[in-house]
Amino acid sequence: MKLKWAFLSLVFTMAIVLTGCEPLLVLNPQGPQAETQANVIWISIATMSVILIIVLAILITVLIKYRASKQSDDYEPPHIKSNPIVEGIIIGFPVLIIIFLGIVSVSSTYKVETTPEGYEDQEPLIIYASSSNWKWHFSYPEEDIETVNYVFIPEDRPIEFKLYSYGPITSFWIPQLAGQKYAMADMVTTLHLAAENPGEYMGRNANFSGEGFAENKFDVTALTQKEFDEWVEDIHQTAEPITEDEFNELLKPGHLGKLTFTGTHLDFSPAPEGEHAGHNHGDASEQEDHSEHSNH
Amino acid sequence: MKELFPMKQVNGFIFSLLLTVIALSVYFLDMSFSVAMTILLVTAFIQAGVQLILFMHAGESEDKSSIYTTTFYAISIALFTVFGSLLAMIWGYMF
Amino acid sequence: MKIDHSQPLEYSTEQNRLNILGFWIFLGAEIMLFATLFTSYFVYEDRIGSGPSGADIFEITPVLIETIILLTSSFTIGLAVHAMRINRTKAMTVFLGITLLLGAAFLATEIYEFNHYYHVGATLQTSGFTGILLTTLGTHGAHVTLGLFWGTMILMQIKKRGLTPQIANKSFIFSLYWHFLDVVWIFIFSFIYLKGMM
Amino acid sequence: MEFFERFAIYHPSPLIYASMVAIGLVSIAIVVGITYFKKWGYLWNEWLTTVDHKKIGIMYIISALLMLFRGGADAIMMRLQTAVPDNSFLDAQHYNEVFTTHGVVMIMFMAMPFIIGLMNFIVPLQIGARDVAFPRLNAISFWLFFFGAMLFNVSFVIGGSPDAGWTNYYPLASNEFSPSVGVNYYNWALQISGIGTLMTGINFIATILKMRAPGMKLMKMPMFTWASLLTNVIIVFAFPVLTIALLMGTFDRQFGTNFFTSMNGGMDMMWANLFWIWGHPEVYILILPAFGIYSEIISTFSERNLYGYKSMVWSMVLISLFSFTVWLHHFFTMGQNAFTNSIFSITTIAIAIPTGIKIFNWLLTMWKGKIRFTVPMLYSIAFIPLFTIGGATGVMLGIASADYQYHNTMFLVAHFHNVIIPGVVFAVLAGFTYWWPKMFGFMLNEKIGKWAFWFLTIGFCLAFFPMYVTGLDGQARRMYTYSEATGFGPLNMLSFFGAGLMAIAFALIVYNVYYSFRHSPRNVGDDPWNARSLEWATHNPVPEYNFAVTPEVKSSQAFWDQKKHGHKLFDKEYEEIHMPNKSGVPFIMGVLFSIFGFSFIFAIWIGVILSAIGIFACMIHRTFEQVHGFHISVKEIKETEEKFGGADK
Repeated sequence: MKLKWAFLSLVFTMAIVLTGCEPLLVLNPQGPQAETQANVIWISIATMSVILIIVLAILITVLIKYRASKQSDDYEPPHIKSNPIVEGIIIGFPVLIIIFLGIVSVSSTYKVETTPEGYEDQEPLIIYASSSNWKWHFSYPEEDIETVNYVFIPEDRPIEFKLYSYGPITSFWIPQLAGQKYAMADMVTTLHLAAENPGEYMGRNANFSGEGFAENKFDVTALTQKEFDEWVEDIHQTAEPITEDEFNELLKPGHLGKLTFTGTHLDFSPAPEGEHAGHNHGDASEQEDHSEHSNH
Repeated sequence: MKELFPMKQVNGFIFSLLLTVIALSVYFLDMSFSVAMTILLVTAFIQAGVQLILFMHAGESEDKSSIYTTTFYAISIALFTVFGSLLAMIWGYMF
Repeated sequence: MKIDHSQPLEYSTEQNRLNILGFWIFLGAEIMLFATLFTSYFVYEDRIGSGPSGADIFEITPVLIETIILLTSSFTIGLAVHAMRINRTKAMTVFLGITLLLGAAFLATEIYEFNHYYHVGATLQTSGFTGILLTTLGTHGAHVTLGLFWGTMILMQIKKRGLTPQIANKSFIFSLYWHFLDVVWIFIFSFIYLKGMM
Repeated sequence: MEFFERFAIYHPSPLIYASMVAIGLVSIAIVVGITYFKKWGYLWNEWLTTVDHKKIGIMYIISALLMLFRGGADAIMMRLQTAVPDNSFLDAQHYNEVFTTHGVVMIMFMAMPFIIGLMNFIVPLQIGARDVAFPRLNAISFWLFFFGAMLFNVSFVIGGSPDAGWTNYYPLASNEFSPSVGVNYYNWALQISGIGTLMTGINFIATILKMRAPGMKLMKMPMFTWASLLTNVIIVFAFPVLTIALLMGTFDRQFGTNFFTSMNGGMDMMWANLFWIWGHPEVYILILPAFGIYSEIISTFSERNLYGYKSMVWSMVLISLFSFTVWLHHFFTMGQNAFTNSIFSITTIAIAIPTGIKIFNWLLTMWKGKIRFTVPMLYSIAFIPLFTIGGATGVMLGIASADYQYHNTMFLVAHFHNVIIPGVVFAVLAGFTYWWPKMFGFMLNEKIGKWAFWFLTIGFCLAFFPMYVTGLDGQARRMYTYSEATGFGPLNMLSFFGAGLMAIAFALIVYNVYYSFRHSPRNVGDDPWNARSLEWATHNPVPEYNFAVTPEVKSSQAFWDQKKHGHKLFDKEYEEIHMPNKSGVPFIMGVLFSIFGFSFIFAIWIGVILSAIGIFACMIHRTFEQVHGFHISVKEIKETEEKFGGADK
């Protein structure tokens, strides 16, 4: 038995050493949304550890104290009726913890679903991110450029990713900047985030979408506003404009490297929002004309 | 012949026809959506109750508590499913 | 088999009482089955794509006929159970027969209605809305069809063996089933047709 | 030729051909073996036509164990493939098929039938009944499940396996993105076995509500019976949702409707919605009976009454209701507003309250007890901390904002295995060991059992705890490979190692059955564990009629009362016992259903029509059939009882 415990603890130390070298992506946030989430994760780990420790403490005490081998042969365990005070504690304790975590959950959920805190006064940069098997297309309507499989964003500015998909449901995820949001074929979802430091971040599709799913990744680079403007300028001078034929070519299943274009595909293949939405639950303003449903 | 048509059943039948006529008023009369839905909800559930208790004899056997519990469970879960799904699929995107 | 004579025939044996309770539980499952269909219907109601909407295709006349037929058949099956309880086998078979005839009339009207939908371009494939409409109506219709076969089997058994506790039990359970289909229809009538037409 | 082409595997590989050959050889070996030993008659008379709840229970358990090895092989393949970065043992398509079938097989054809098998065997004994309420229906349920499972496994050899994940999200599962017949298999295998499960649900609710021994009030039922009752309530209300969802999926794939498409008003999200309205209660269908099993075992081996009986029952009632109100947490990231997510977040974490109460009650049951470390008890003890971890991470996942980070990652995979393996797998293995003497009249070897337990527990920790870490480090689930730069390699290797230990544990369990069958003493008596509830008041193995005399019960620990408080359980004279007839019709219906499903999958309409006619013919046969069962005479009962050394009346 001792051997087994020794083995177990060895393995756990190993695991901790192996992973301890660098912080885990999710717990190493680089933007306010991911930071809120990392904080919530730490709070919940701490709370849950308390429960786990209590349960373990009681369990170990009980196992040590009331082992049959420790007791006399004629010991007959008593019949114990439930005690209202004890019952109150074992009901009240989980209730309190859940109330606490409920508050944490609701407040943080509202927080990550709006413009990041401290950035409310800035105009957000809107980027349309659409997935196709198995690529990501990023369209900057304001800058009038489009990239494939990589995205540059300015730091310290709120970003709104407008997500949708040309195919299966995908999930847009940049662990260090914000949690996921689904991209679907007939509606647009919005992901709010901001990057606080310049740097390169991993982004990927997290929702299984078929054969090429594992490689369905993209790079995110946060630049200063100045560098970002220069980059946009640069593209306008060097890149080719995107055409409808070319875009349809890009949509075909497969993997592509990083590509850059001027113009966006939104002009000829608009995002499924507003009048192009398939889901009739797009905007509240759309309510009156239920019957106007277009397809794409 | 008369014993074949007990008052309880005949009255129940007439009552359910009456409820149908009331429900039909939402088609023939002009009224707001919420009033109409209220009428439909009330008449439909009363109608279901009439069938359940009067015609289906839900409360006559020794198992009536089991039967009522089952029905109650089913209806509450059904309502949660209907409204939860509407929340998840439609209303959850509207505001 | 112990027969308890203080109870109506359909409750008279332990197995009979079990069957009735079991069937009630099955009806609980059926409530969820139709609740799922209604859930889907409400979600798809406005998702008509390029196809017609409910207001475009629903017609009040066949719907009213179906409703009245089904309500009446629910009444007659109730009378059949009543006749069974006062030991009027003949009357019971007559009421059961009328119920089945009304059920057949209902089905005929529904087939007419489906035919109409087909002709105005509302098929299973047209849109999310027409798909779920026809699936919901079709599921109810399939239940009625099954009920017709089941009722016929019971009629044949009564002819062959008379009202034994087993057959009385089956008839009673059939009546529960038939009333339940009526309840479902009331909800279809109110929340699919009337809501769609107003 | 064209007709046969559709049966070809969509995406063949040497691995699949090898397995096909293996499957063929094993099937031939089985047929030849049965013929050689002249066991066809025995098989038909004693097993295929039986309506005895005990035999049906055993058949469920055997099928579940077979499926455990099928799903386990899938699991090992997955862990092997991801053990090192850029591995090429499986390609993407195969990996996708493997994790899809792993999920479906483990949930639908392993965990649930194992649970239902134990329920079948134990519940009628625990309430002192002769059989379930509808024995014939019970047989139909089993055969529908069995042939549903077989149909699913056929996909491996004919036509190709489903590859859209066990959640089968549309539009990925639509014809456009999953063109093989795999998803059709998924639809029909689940549909057929689902109908069987639904009927089991109805059957057991009726049984538990109506067939309890005299004196056994609802609040005096053993905890496993309570758990089973509530589980079946969930089954009855959850499975119709799956029926409709699968029907809509079938229509989409085979009749071109637009339910889950992206055009003409279709809505891909609706599949996720319907799937999880069923899928979340399904999780509780698995875990509630497990809670019941642990309650029985912990109480027995602590030699204490179960602490807080009432709060145990009420917490399960609450769980059964709550389980229907939380499904949206499976798609928090689908873009609903914060208000909607908040509601479902609160309902989700609220389920932790009744579950927490139960954990404390089990701990308090051991308090002042006299704890014996038998194999079932070891599983139960390991369950408590491991399940607490699983539950705790469940609460963490239930917090919507944080879920955006955990969603679809290995963290989630770690969580649900952390709940299902210590929760359900440990429970069924504990129950299997605990009730084994009840089924076969001898004990499983404790020493081998303990080795298996340690391998399983340590293997489990090694296999799944690293996933929490890689999940937080950005490893998405269902990735068939990853690059070395991600740094996931070492931890995934550790997982593979853990999975290997678990495989050894399952091999040991099988060896234990073999070893005990050969070497265990047969004179274990009627009460080898010093147990408490009513099922131990009859003999080991249980005679056909369960109890020679209907017991009279005073509390949830009826047998304990008899042993310690001198309460007379069997205070009546022998009477003739009425038993149901056996029937081959359920088996035939199962076969017909599988033909129906198979034909539908390949759109062979003539097969669909003929098998449907056959199914109706079976039903018509049933309604005209007059069966009165048979009677076991007092003389026969006396003989049987004497063989067991006299009834303790």
